Amino acid sequence: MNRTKGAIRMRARALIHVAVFLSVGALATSALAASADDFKMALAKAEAANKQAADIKNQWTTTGQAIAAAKKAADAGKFDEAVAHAQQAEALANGSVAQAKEQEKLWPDAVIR
Amino acid sequence: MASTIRVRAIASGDTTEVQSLIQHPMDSGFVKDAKGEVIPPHHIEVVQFEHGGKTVFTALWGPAVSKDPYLKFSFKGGKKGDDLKVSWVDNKGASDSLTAKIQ
Amino acid sequence: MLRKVLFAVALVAGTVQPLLADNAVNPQADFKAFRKYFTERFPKLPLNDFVNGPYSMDEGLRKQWQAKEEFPPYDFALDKGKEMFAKPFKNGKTYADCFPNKGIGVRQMYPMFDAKSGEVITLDIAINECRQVNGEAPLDYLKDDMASLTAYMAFTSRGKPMDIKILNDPRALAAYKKGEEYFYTRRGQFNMSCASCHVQNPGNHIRTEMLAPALGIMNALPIYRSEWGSMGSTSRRLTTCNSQIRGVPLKPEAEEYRDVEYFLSYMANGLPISGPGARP
Amino acid sequence: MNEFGGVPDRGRRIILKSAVAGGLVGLGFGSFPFPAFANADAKDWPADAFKQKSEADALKTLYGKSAEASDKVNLDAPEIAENGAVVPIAITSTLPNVTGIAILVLENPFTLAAAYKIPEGTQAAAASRLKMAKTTKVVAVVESGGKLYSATKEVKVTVGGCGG
Repeated sequence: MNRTKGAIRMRARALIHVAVFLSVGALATSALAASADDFKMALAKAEAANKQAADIKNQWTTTGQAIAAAKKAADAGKFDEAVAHAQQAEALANGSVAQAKEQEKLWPDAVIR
Repeated sequence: MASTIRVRAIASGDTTEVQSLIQHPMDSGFVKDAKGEVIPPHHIEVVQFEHGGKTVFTALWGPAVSKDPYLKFSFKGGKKGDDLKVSWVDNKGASDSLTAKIQ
Repeated sequence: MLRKVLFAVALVAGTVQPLLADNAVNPQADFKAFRKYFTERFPKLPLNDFVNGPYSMDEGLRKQWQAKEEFPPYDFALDKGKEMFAKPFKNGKTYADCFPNKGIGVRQMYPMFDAKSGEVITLDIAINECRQVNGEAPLDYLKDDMASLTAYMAFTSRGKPMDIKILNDPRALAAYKKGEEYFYTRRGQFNMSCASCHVQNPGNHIRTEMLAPALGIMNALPIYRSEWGSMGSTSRRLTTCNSQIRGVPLKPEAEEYRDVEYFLSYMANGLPISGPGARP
Repeated sequence: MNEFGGVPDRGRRIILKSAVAGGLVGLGFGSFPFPAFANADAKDWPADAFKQKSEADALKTLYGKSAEASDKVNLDAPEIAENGAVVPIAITSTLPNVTGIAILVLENPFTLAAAYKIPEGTQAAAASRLKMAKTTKVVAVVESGGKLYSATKEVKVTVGGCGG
């Protein structure tokens, strides 16, 4: 009865993903090696954005994971990688904040009337 | 402490239907814990049911039997009020037993 | 039969008087639309069957569930809950002293709006308040003990129609509205709301799991999941829902969770308590 | 010698036996100097049979023979398991003189899941719940009149029961 095979199609937030890939890609091709200071700055930005998401109770789990990966890479002295992860985390956190703001207006459209 | 064994034995006509549930982790030995370490196998090996001085059912279980294992079987004989004894032993030597009344 | 149930439900819903100042909050109208949506989407499903979640949606799953219900694996949790419920606190009092009808057959009244605190009180919160009043440490909302206790209390309430009151109190209506907002708001990296799964896709698979309809979804809680191999509380279910869509869960029994439980339980008014439920 | 002909692991068995004996005293068995019947005994467990990784080897170790398909063995298993951790399986048979039932889950790390000894007077039927790692053939084997008969069914497992 009523069994449909299709799984739910996730409506991927294409823009955010593009942004994430661009930032990671840009760094990978960058010839200049990142320093510990670069990492600290990138991390501070990511954490600030994630704090904003926390304040509106809309953090994504992947943001925290990217921050953890950034710290781990920095601990191993891999600052290029660390900065890339931190930038990814910032993009994810910004995405979650944007999502919450957008949803404030959009959620009533989904209500069963 | 409460028994690890639950048993329901119901006589109907000349047959007694037995259902049991035993509280046991039945760890397969293939699952890792939160730290990524393999949880060693820990499972019941033998379950025995006795009625009127006779073994009426013996189950031999490997690690593929589910957690808190369930069992159902039926035997001829057994009246309301008779004793049905259930006992089990696991691969670490732990054991438990219970005598239940047939309903 | 269906009409009778609907009529009874309408009576329950009749206790609500929408806040006149704000026409946007109208639980009665929401209730009607919600019920209409699900009964039209699943016209052959008896109304009382919605509370059985995925087992109401698929014959193969239903058969496995029925086989397990012959001697459900949650029997041990249920007995533990019964024991906990009866065991006196250090001061000699028991849970029975904290609840209407001595705590037996009361699951359908929760969550309830507490006019004193102005907040929604779930059964789990009421249990911990009872403990604290009697000088006991609260139980962890995510752990087995809480789930066992609520499982027993739900078990004594099986079959009773959900009976949630939205008081004519602006704070109650605000909590209801916040619950509705939480339910329909998309979140997590997957950008999904509770409704994405449980309104738009009940009966469909997400990865390997069959989604339950939102109508009556709270009536089965707490639930024993085969996946967990144990009984899990409402908090455990809600927090895992969040992490599954890659959202950081809120604190157990956070205001938003209590409000969404209030909203969903009100939508299920008249449907029977089926908890403790079993789920894949 | 256990009746399945499996060769038990001696050293291990002695440890288990003493542990079991200790357990019995703990359960107050001391008040029955002449117990009417013994409790479940780990020495009955066919350790080797439970180590086998194929249907043929498991049956050979357990019963010393192989099975032939029979429509008198009825295996009730779901087509799609709701969760591989708990799959209800029921076996019944109309064969006469049934002395044993075994359940094999072919894709599990070890093939043999459970074996049941059916004494005279007990029906040729057993229901239980099993773990399955992935989509697998399940084989029900019934020992009747000294021969083995089997029924096979595929169970689709989408959520494996061994991943934790």
